[in-house]
Amino acid sequence: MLTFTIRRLLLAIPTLVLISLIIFLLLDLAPGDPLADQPLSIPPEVRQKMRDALGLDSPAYVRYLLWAKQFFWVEPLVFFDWVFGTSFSEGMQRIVSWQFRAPVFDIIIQRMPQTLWVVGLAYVVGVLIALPIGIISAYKQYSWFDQVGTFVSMIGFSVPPFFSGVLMIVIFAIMLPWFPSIYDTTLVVNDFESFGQQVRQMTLPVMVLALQTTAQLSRFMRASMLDNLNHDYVRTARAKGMTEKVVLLVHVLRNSMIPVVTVIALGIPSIFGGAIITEQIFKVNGLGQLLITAIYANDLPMVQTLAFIFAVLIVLCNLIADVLYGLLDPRIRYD
Amino acid sequence: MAEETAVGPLVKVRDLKMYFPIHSGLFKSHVGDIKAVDGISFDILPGETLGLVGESGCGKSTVGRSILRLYDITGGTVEINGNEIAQADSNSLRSKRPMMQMIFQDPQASLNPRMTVASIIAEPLDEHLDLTDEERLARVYELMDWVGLNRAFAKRYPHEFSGGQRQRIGIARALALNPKFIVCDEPIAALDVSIQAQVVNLLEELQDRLDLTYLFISHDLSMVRHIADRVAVMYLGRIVEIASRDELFAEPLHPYTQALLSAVPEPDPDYERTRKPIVLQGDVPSPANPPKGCNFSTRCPKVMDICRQIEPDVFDFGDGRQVACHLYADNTAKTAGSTAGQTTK
Amino acid sequence: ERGSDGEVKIIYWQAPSILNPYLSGGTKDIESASLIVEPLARFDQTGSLVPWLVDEIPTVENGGVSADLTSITWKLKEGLKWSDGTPVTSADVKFTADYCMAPDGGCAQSAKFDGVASIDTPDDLTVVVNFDGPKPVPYAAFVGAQSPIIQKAQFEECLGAKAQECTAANFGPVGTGPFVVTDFKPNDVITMKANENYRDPAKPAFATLTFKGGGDAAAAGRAVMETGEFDYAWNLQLAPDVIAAMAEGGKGTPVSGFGTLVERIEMNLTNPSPDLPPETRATAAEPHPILSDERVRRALSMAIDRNLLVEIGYGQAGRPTCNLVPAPDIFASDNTDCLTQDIEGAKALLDEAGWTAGADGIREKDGMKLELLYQTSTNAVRQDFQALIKQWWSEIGVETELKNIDASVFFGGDPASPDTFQKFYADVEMYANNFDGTDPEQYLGQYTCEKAPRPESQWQGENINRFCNEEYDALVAELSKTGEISKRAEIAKKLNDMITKDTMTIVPLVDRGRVSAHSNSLGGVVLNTWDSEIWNAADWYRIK
Amino acid sequence: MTDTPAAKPLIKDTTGRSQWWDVWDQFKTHKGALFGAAVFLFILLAVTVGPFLWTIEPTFIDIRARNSGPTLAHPFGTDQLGRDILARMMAGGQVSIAVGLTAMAISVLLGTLIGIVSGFFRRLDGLLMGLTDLFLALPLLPLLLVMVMLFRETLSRGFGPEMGTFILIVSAIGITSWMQTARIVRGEVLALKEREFVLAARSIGTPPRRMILRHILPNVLSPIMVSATLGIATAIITESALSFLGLGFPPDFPTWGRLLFDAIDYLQQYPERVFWPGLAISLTVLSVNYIGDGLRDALDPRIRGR
Amino acid sequence: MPDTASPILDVKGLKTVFRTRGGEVHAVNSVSFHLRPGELLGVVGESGSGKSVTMMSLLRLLPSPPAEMRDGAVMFGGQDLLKISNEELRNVRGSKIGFIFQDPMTSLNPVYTIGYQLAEPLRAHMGMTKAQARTRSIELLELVGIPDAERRLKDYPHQFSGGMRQRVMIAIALACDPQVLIADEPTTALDVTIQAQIIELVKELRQKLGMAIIWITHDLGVIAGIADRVMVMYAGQVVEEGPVKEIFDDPQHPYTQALLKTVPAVRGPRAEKLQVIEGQPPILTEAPASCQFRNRCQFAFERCSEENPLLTPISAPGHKAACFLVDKATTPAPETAHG
Ligand SMILES: Nc1ncnc2c1ncn2[C@@H]1O[C@H](COP(=O)(O)OP(=O)(O)OP(=O)(O)O)[C@@H](O)[C@H]1O
Ligand SMILES: Nc1ncnc2c1ncn2[C@@H]1O[C@H](COP(=O)(O)OP(=O)(O)OP(=O)(O)O)[C@@H](O)[C@H]1O
Ligand SMILES: [Mg+2]
Ligand SMILES: [Mg+2]
Repeated sequence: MLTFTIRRLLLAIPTLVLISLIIFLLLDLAPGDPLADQPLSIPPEVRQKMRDALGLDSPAYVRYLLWAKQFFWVEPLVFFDWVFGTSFSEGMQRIVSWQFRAPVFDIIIQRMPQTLWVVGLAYVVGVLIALPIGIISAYKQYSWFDQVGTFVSMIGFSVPPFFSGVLMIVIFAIMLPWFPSIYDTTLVVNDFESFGQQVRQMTLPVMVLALQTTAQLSRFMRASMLDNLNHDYVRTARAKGMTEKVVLLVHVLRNSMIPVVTVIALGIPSIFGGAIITEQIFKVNGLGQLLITAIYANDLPMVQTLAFIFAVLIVLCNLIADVLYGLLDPRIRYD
Repeated sequence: MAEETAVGPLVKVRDLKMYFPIHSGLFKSHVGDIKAVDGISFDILPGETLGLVGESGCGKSTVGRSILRLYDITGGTVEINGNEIAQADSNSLRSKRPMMQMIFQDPQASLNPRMTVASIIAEPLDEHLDLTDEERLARVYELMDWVGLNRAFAKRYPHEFSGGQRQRIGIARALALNPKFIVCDEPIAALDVSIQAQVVNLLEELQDRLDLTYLFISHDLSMVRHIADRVAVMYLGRIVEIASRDELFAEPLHPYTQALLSAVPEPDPDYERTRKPIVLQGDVPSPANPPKGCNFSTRCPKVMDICRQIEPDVFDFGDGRQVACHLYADNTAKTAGSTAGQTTK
Repeated sequence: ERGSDGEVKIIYWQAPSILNPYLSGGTKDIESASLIVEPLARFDQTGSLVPWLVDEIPTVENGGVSADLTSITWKLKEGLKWSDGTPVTSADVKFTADYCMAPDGGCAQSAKFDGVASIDTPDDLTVVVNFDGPKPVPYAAFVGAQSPIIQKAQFEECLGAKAQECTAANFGPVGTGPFVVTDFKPNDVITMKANENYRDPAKPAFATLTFKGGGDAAAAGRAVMETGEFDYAWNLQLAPDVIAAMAEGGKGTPVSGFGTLVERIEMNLTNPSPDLPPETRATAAEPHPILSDERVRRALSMAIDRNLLVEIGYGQAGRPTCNLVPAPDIFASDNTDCLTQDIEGAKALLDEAGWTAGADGIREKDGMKLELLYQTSTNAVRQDFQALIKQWWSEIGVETELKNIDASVFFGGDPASPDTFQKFYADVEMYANNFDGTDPEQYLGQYTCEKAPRPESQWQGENINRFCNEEYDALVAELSKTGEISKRAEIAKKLNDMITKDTMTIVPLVDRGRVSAHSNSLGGVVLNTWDSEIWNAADWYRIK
Repeated sequence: MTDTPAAKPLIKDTTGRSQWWDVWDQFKTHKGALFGAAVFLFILLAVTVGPFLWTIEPTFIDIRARNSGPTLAHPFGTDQLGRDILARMMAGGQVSIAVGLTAMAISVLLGTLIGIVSGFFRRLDGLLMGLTDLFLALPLLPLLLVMVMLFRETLSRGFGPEMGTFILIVSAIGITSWMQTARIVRGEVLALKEREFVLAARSIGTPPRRMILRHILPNVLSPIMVSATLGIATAIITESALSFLGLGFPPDFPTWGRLLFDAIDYLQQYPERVFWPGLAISLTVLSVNYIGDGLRDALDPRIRGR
Repeated sequence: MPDTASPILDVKGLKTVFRTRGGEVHAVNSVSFHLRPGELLGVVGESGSGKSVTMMSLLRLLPSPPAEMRDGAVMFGGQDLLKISNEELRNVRGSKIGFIFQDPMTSLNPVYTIGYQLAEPLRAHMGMTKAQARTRSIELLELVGIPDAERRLKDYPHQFSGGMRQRVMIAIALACDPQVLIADEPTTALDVTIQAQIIELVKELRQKLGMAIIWITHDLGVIAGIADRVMVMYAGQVVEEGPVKEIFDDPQHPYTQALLKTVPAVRGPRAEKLQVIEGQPPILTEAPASCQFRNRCQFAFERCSEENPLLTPISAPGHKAACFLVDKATTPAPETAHG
């Protein structure tokens, strides 16, 4: 398993380098200008000077190599320094955002908490809701519960978050003023009250996001459970005199979870990708919002870095999914 | 069934080896092989049925598939009807496919569930012949008649048939191109007792009618006894004994063959009360890591020291009977080469 | 009393990305920074200059501006302190100029310092700005939210190319304003607290300020007027009925004010046909086959009902206009001809121009159909305008193809993109523009021949229409030399008329005001469209 | 071989009939699918035939009648410019359904192709899975912007602005949403390859191309069907996001997504404006999904026979 | 075995129906039989004749839907297993009646260790602690002849060969010292050599533990070797029943006769052509009202298609057959007397 993991990691390196290059070329080719949001009253000569100051006009390969050096060498050094208090990275140019003139990693780290809280929690909640729904739907196949579950998850698929989000706000923030409509990223949780506040402000976005996760995962879970319920070992367990609970939750569940867990693992990158629309609607201003504003602002270093981190996560989660598969299913040994 | 004329063998297998490589480590280096088939040789005469028996996992299917070049074999030669198969390139191989066909173990799994019977049977026709729709349909009907399938079923799907009928579909497909040689890979193992007899009878009937040559793979010894002219017994990738049917069943020589035969229960309560089967202890060793010396040495009731050291030679008892066992080492006169199985006629 | 009113919360649906106005000219950045750093003088809600960090506005009369108009002398207030407690001196002012004028600094406001030759600091409170020639309007540098004073001590190391790397300073400038930054989360939220060293000991009334960014205008309006979560929402670009409905929420009130922002249709005087080679496409070498005819342009303008546009799109935040320069009053031409829609007149004009109705109702001339491509940036109101105008034009027999382009591409100057507003690969396009401060000289100066975007200039240039008129160019030159205010106004009006009323090169539609909203409990809000909108945050207080 | 009469009930006289009749027979037994088909057919009819019955132009502005609620003249009401919402719903439906179906088809085709090829040919597997990862990681928006920049004008010139945009949008959505399908299909193919009937086909000498078409493809149909039905929903919604970004159809061109998006600002004042497009999208997705369910069963002869 | 011992398991008129989309399948039709303590009852019949469904119905192991037990009683230890509560039934399953399933490859849960699966019934029924269960598990594995039992407890099913998995299944079934063991084709999927091992094992265990066994198989050879009594099933019904010698020496039902002839032998003269039973078993869409074998029977006559023959005692003690042709011992006694 270990060698499998290491081998996959090694194999991933060239893939990732290639991906980074392609992302770069794509972004470079894309139309748009980091100065687009500057007012029209700024004259062209001044714009040109601002552009020069950002180093926009050097040739593409120079910019790519610079980025690659910064990403693969300078930033790790900075991290190393930060952890061990050394100063290897002193004087080195980090990846700097064009919008903020600040190191992109600092901002990414700043954004991480709210994204993880909201999107991550939504994912967890979605998973936690989806699994029981899937299990019950499968166990009681074609019951009303199952039918309703199917219907609701279809709705979950077909209603875009820009609709469900606004609807939630109208219902639960305006008509029934239970929850805030705007997320406060500065809230520090240090006592019970602020914790309550945090819970309240997370409720709506988490609900919107969780609906989608639930819809998808519960279908998966149901299918997987149905598949396993027909296996012979279930009968064996019953013949041993096990209770239905044990049969279902010990024997069938663990087997059914194998494919589902990998699906869950594959969904993890999307947490870090943030939920662009939902974040926007509830002003969560997480990584998704960071990416989308960076794209609108043509902040190439930021977009490039985020997109690449995303690619790394995707590749990693693919690997994690495979490894998990191997861990959960003793029959599979990658050697 | 082979007539006592000087015809050469239809199928000539020499020192066939099929290793499945095991890759492991950081760079997937090649660290060993599963020696599924480890140097076997035999001949099959035209019109003859060679039975191939052995325990599960001993490499029977691999032999069958290697002969038809469904695997890229590791070593050895295969000659069918004078054509070299083992090394042929894909084009010439394709043109030789019609003369050799295969019937599979699991009639359910070997039929595409989304194709109708007619299209399954017609597939080889489409591949190798250029027939009009009518000619093709006529041929399909003819084949269905041969194997005893009602023509009305042509548009049905495999799952609508019973196991025996499905196996008939598989047989019809194998017959479509008028092959000379058919590998039957446990064609009856998945079938019910009463259906087994139907299929075996059909195979025999077709053999007579179409002058077919079979390699009949099975682990059901009583069925092999019924259908085969000669029988080869395999153990862990090697042939341990090959003999004509009657000789083999009357007087098995290799300890493994003896054990195998003694283990077959008879539907006769009186006999069964007294039968003392030779119960082999332990499991078959892994083909990835076969024991030193004789492969059977780990379970052999008659094991001697030499068995654990030296691989036994093949001893020829005449009449095509060969045994690879040290017990017969003093039968010096009968030593053959290191390759077992040639019919020396 | 300072800090007695607790917290005030502001929401901007565009989030500030940096707090240094010299590195970004974006409104969100400038206005958020205006709470922290301040200029020497500001414009008030009427557009007149008010002293801010100085005691009086220097003029020729009071001797602050030299008679030959080549220098201006500012005298700082006494006792001014930076938020870190150190005194504000003339050196800081001079440094500010050095900072922005340093080469490689990429200063967004360097146009403000155009013509500045040198700066002298005879004493700690006196700043003398010398120009390299007569400067009729010397109130650019250090005036308005775009050009605040920054602290020398903080930015000393950030000159030139290093400006980009001074993250700490750019994110938390030391200033003289009512608030200081406690935490800046770029593109998200700024938290501020009252400036201990603010010059008025009683202000600001709020101890802390939260400046939230992001989302959309509707959500911002909702947060102030319906849920009451925020106190102030900026620039509610929403349909008037939507705003009205929100105001019924009862938690807040919309406020509006007018500036110089004009939504207009620009006519392309050159041929954007994709069949032309890229070197000459949409350049002066190829006059527009349809729009070169002034009568067609005029007819298109006549067909538009500007009152309805206002009603639909802006409500109280807009008024119909026929002028490129709608304000200040002395510069605004009295041209109102266009305000009444005249479909019949437009038809007649087109007939006269030789465009006759074809079989399908679309006019044609010499086998060419009167078909126009009408582009704009993506924005709900603009798309409504497009739809309305398309309908009116179809009534006079003009077929219109609509196109909307993402704003970041449309306004992004990427010369490689075919969709920028400068490249103008369309027949007409619509957007809004304004000018800083109160003087339109530079604004009107944009329409001289040499400022037309073209391939040689990498498609840079503000003369989007490729308007070219010697008389106009001459008048622009004259304006730059004229100091007397009434004279200037006269020339400016003439220029305005030339490009709008006379030639219909630019077809102004709506003088767009600003609608913002504040909660009913927030007092002291004075909406200012000439400077930072939240210019007087120091005066804000909580209504008890 | 004899066939006992007792076995007969299974057998329909299948000789004269095309297998599509069997598919239909099975499809009919699936209540959900039948219901889905009826709804979908209704929607299709409404958006295609509807405009002939309800002849108000979807772009016609009747400014005096703006923001009207449901009336006889405007059964669904009008929007902020006084355009008839019923007419816009019908016109929008044509576009949305066309985009949904076509984009889904492209994405499913691509996904299936890549999934099958990478599952079937070991050597291409690594490469194609890398490509899948790449596409998953690519930021969608810049990709679309690049596509629009490079191709919009050429396509507009070749096919007219509307058709050009249609092609552009549909391919943009298609090429950015095939990855999931590819992964699933690849997994299925890897499993199928081990099945004995594939070996049987090889023993016949079937070349890879026909092997795929005849043996692999029909057997991966059901996961493909599932991704396809989900794909329609995503495509309709993505289109709305695109048109909002100005990457889509001309702004006066109604689509369900855009109608929904535009109406959200008016959610409180005129909730019905959100309701209609929302309902239309959901109903379409739902009905397509049920059709997909039914088709999957109907296309599977194993289930069909039961 | 003396006929007098009272049966430990008594099945009367069992009827099981599957409701499927294509209609009902009457898989088991009025099956009655009994099992005496210490006896080994062999059950034979071709595929689909309802052997497994019958046995699974006894313990209500069939998923419902689609399965439905329409009728009948299963008397075990004074209770009717078809009537008792789920809770009581669970106390019978695995502890008093052990079950070995047809396919050793899939009958074990692939993701739990052998040790865990073995310990499960021990802890549930015998209330053992973890440690006790472990000790007992090792004993059990040794009992079924798995070497190095202690170490192998930690292994997963896939690490065992088919024969060993079947032994593990046997160990699980034996775990709580059941009074009855139902073995559903325990050796069909295995090689002859392994089959021989398992048969030896069961013979040995039977001697040691003295439990009653029901052994289902297609293989008449196996039955001949180990069974005391044989029951032949066809189309969901018992067609013949009797002591093993009787059945093999003097089969009464044409189906039994045919079945015995289809099997080729490894010894003795070799037949030129195998006997076949032509045709196919019927599809059981409704409860039988006629002889289900009539279409394949060479002796079929009119009555066969009008009436369903009852299981009738024959002269030899304990031998019964359901055919109109059998030579009856006495006047036809109604079948209801007892199974
Ligand atoms: N594709 C493969 N890759 C690796 N090993 C294989 C492969 N195919 C077969 N083997 C191994 O080769 C050995 C022989 O397998 P084969 O299928 O020929 O046995 P068999 O005698 O046909 O058994 P059975 O009676 O169960 O069909 C087994 O150990 C098997 O695990
Ligand atoms: N879940 C089910 N749904 C419908 N019919 C079923 C189901 N399970 C079994 N049957 C039917 O019940 C009948 C008896 O099946 P059973 O499994 O008892 O046969 P068997 O005698 O055990 O055969 P084998 O020797 O193949 O194990 C068969 O006709 C089968 O088709
Ligand atoms: Mg095999
Ligand atoms: Mg069974």
